[in-house]
Amino acid sequence: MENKRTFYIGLYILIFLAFFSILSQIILNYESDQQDLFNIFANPSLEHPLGTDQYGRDVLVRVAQATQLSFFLALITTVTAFIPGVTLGILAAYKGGLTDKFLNIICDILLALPGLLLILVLIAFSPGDFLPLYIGLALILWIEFFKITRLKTKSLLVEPFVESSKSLGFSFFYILRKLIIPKLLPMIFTISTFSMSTAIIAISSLSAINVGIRPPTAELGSMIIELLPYYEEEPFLVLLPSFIIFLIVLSLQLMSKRSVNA
Amino acid sequence: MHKQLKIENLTIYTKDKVLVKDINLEISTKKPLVLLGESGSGKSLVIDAVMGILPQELKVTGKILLDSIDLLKLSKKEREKLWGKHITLLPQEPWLSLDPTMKVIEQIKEVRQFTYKNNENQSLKKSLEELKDVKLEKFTNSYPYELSGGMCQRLTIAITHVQEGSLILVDEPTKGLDKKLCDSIVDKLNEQIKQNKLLFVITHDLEIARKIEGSLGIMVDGEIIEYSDTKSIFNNPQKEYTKRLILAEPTFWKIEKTKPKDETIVHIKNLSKQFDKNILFKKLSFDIKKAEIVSIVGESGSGKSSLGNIILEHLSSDFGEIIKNKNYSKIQFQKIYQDPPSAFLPEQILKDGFLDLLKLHKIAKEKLYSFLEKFNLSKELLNRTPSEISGGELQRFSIIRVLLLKPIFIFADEITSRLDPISQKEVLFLLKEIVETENLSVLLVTHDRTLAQIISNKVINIEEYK
Amino acid sequence: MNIKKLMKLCLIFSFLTLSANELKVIGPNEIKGLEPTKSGYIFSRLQIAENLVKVNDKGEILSNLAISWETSADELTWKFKIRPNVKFQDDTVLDAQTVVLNLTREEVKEKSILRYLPIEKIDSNNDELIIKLSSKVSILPAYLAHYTTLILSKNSFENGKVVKFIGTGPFKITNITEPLLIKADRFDSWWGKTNEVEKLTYNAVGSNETRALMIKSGDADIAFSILPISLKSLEKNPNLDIQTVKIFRTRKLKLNSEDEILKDKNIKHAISYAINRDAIAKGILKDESLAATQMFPPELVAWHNKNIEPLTFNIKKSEKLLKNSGWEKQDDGFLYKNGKKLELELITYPNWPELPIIATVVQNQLKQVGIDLKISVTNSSEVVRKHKDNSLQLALISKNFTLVPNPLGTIIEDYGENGGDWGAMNWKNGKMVSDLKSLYEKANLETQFEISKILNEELPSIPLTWSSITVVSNKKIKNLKIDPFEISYNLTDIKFDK
Amino acid sequence: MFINIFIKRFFQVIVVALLSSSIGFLMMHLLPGDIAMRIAAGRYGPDGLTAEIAQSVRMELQLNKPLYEQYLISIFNFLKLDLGYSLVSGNSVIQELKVQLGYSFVLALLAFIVSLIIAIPLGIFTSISKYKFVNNSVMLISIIIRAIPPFVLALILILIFSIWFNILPPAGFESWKNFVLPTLTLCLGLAAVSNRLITDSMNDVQTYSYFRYGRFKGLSQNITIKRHGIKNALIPLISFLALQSVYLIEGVVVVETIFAFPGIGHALVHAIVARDIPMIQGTVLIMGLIFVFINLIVDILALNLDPRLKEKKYNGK
Repeated sequence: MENKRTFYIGLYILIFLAFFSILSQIILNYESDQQDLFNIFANPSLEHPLGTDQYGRDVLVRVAQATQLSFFLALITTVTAFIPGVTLGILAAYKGGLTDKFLNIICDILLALPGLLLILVLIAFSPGDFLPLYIGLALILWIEFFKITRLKTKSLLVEPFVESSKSLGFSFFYILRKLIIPKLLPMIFTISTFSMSTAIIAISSLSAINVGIRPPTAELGSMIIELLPYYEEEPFLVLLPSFIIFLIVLSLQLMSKRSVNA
Repeated sequence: MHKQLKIENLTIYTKDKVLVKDINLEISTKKPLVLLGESGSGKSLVIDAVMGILPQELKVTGKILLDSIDLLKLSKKEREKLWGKHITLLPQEPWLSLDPTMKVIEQIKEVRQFTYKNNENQSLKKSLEELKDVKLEKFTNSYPYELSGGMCQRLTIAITHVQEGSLILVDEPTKGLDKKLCDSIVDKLNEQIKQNKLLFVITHDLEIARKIEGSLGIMVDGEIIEYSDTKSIFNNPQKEYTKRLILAEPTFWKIEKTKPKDETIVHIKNLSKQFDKNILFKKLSFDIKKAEIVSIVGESGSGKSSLGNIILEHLSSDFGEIIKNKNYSKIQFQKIYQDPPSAFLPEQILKDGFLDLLKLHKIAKEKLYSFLEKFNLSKELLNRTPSEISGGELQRFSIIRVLLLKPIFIFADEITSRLDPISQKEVLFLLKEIVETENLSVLLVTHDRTLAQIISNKVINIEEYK
Repeated sequence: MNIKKLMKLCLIFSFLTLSANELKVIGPNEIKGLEPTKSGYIFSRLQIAENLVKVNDKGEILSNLAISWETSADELTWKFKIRPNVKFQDDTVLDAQTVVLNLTREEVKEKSILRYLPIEKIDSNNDELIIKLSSKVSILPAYLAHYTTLILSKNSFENGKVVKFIGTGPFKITNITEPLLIKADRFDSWWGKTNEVEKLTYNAVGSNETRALMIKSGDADIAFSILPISLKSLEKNPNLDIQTVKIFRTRKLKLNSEDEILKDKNIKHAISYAINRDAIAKGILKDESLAATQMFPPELVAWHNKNIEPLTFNIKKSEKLLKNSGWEKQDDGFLYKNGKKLELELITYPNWPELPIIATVVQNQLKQVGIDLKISVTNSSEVVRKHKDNSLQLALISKNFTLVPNPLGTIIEDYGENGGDWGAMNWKNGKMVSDLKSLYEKANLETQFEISKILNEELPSIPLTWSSITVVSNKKIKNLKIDPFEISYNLTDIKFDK
Repeated sequence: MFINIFIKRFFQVIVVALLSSSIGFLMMHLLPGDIAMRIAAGRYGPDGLTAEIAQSVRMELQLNKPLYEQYLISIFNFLKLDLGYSLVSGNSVIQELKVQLGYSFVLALLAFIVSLIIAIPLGIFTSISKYKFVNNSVMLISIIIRAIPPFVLALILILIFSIWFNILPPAGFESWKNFVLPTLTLCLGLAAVSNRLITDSMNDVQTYSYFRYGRFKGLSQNITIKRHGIKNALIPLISFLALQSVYLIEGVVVVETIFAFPGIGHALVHAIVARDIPMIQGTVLIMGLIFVFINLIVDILALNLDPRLKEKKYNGK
């Protein structure tokens, strides 16, 4: 009961953010880095519903694009992580033996370093680019999908249903379709939401310490840092992107129903 | 010392359902009470009500009188004060009730030390005596995981004993334990009766009920349908259900053994299997003939199921050979499982699973329907999920499922151990009937030796092959 | 071990309150080691070590550790008389031999500013330093003001490397935590006049915001290099003084004059006309006077030529020039010639945070006239590499003309015969070469103005803005003088307001 | 079982060492651009960088040698535990790490301890307390703190304590006051997660048969919690502590950068920006080793707390 309610609260926040992000971009046809140096920190107007920033760029469009960027980058990394994670997890559980051992060793190797460290190391190859950030995140996130899928599939495979289906003549894909995938789905969803919130925090934190995505690309973390010097005159502009990160992460965590990444 | 526990008009109900309906029971010294019923019959609620640990959302009316005190009128705090000193609980599945991170001696010592506020030395001395009494003196510094199920049971009995409570509540004492241990448990319980304790046992085990002499209550769906002296119920049951229940004990079965044909279906020679260093069996040799029922008996974990799985090639053997009759295909060697719900998809209605099977093997629907009729199952049941029908019904469905494939051999792995005695009888009678009509061979795995002797042509005690 | 020390440190500092004459300075630069070639500018600014000569606001060379100098008749031999009775912070005495030891170290020879000079030999004679050249360099003393030629005690070196930083300056290092912290005490045996600052702390704080926060909260007394973005909120604070001083640094577009598109001089000028420098100066640098009309700012009096046509913003002219060169605007708003789009790649680097921003402004402005500019923000070394392998089109860079206090050194390096890593690329002008050559031998104002003129007409690189630095200090700090050459923080002039 | 733990962790140590050394070498040769020029830019800044100075760097660091030779040198040096010299400062990497490690260690340890001081009593309290309002508010606050990225939390704390109240410095590291905000940033995040976990774990334990049986034996609520609750609740927490070490290592990187705190995380970010490869190598190695070491301690702790593990085959995190 409780879980369901928090799930829907999370979902509604997310839908609201999506609408906000898409609509404001449709209505205001600016580019996020279109400057107007003679119109700095303009007050909200019809033209700029949330005013402009330190370079006369439209705040609403930048926030909307940054939201979209964070969200989609997080989504892509999560999808990139879960496809191999789940596939290999099922494979390791089903095949067992050497395949299982080999995949586990790869995981152990990746786990030997804390996640952010691995991402930072990859970023070192090309700071400020999307690609290392994306690869790094996906490389970290797939492990959890793999581990949990493998464990869960293993526990499902010993269920008498699997043995009986096989001896009744059904193929493995029947078992996969009927038993394993339906049982994995809610779990995959939970990890996915959690992964996404991890990814969003990582992306914005890295941008905030100047090794993530670089300005002028609108990114929530770097926007906060860029606007920080103006916290006195324009507190709203600093708070807005912070608040949006907070909302996204909050909504995802509410939906994931988990307290820790385990 | 309390002399009597009297339950009067006890009713337990939720907002929309009555769980225990107006029951009256009485226990006095020398006259213990056994409440016999299947799981879900409400017997656990009765014991919880006496203990005072019913969930808050349940409402209770009636009286539970310990001598003259009505327990139901006491506050939660006052009831908790009775625990350990006046009311003692012998928990079911004792291995779950022992703290896994605490040494044996500590778990018994703490009762004297904290409940009775004895000093540490006294507590230790008394605890060691009790442990010696149940022959656990060598395990004082062990952890629960190092004890067997029976040893855990003895430990909780010792813990019960250091508590000087006059009312002892015993919750399913044989659940999860080997039948062999049954007698020693009954002995321990009877000892308590001799010490003038009030003993209240709930169980689903007819044997326990028979051996603890006093009063016996038969509980079905929240009601006591029969309540009298133990002896008189067993000798002269009044209610139809009670009669069937007593007759469902294998000893009372009237059954003729099948007549095996000459054709050998499975030939096993010098078979050996071990897990790590644990030898399951070695040099095991026997044949299974057509239309023969062969039973494998032995303790749980002794390798009975492994043997069947080796025959079906779910497991590999270490040594020896298995020759299966070449006239039959692999799919004609089938298995029926111990826990029927686990062999079905929990959310799927039965019909869908059966349709998949019919489609896969191109079997006509009529065949399924004719089996249903034969097995006394209504077509309506097909529209339900496994959890919506009873265990006995579901086990019959699993038999139908394998019969559709025209099997020649069925490995029946403890197929009735999760069923109540009445269902057990029905399912096994059905199986025996099929063996004759379809000329099937059955390898029956069971821990119940009596049952094995009664139904099968050949009984193999796997313990003899260690 | 370390943790114990740290705990002790914490304890000690928790009981210490700032005494009146303690000064805490914060700046953006991290200490990247003890070698003057790497971090000399920090030690120079904090006045821990000193040079043979120093520079005043006007760029005039004054005596310092050398009290006087003279050249031989052929101007190939220079003699510097070393100041007597100067003590290093380890109580050794400064002499000419020590100076020779400093200037002839392998590291200094290879990596200091001296490597640009045609030095034959460095030697000493009694109290004189003798430098023999193979060709005339009129501005030699200016090179000796550079931070890579700081003079250290002979005890500073081990195997030719600096292992301890011991200078002659008014402050003596007591503790360095690389890369963030220097602590120094007043060196009471300094040869100069006494000063009020007793204890000095330098904290490297990389982020501008943090520097602003620290000066605002009173956690620091002086903050160097505060970016314009932070000024608005600092101006309101009554406890703070803000000084902005022009420095001799120009942000410019370095371009490849042989590039397929850019070899057309019209295009260079069209780009220059399309850039609204006032908008950049006002919008980003918050100071309109920084819009560059030519390469050198007016403060560089000897080089700023008032009589040349200034670089201005003029879309019409820009469009006309582009049209003249055959570029036609098409429906997508971009220019095409022979079906090819006018597309240029600009690289820049984030060491100066405003550069990527200005790059996007330039991108926006060039789009107005139909030029499609692609920006790539990379490492500063890419400018040099792409210069070297000739793959560069445009680079937005920030270039200091007064690394050597006399801009001539840098100008020769950047716009001389072969162009320079941070200057002209594939560009050569005969007049320029001969002018620079004559200036190298003898200074001449007219020739200097002519150079400015050539740079404006030929546009081997396109100047965008000049620069300034802003220093914010607590009101209790008085008499803080900002050195436009960024050689010294002039801490010895500071008075405390009590 | 101890041997199993050591073997597994030793394997990880080797992996970490190999990983960081190969990463360093790979980076040298996969990085776009010219390595010598990058190093020169890092050392001398854009103002001091020229092609010619880059050439002298190339000679100095022997970057002109053939690849395999450089690789052998790097592996050989690594085997000698010689982590080399920072390309930027020229100091020995071990020397630099020593100083930075001390700062980070104190910071992380403080954060860890303070977080437990907050979380344990709060967690146990919420699991026993019957005041729904208190429990819900604790939970709500935990959720909110968890949803704030550490760097935003850091900025919020700076705004509150350094600007509005002006009682704590926003950056630096010399006085104890400098430790307050970074510690707070790290420990709030940690405490928000662990207090929830402690509550859950305590709640779980209280539903277990052995806990209830403790009550039925006649032990009071408090004694049962003491004897059967806390130890058993701690077991799942132990492995969670290992996870927190990851959070700490990651948090340290972010927090140190924001607070200009001279620890190992700050060093790593700078090394990455400047592409100071030996420093990256060294930092990654040290952080990885610390991570493995923490896990080792956690394994041993868990083994001591939970006797059942001694029996089972040791398998996993």
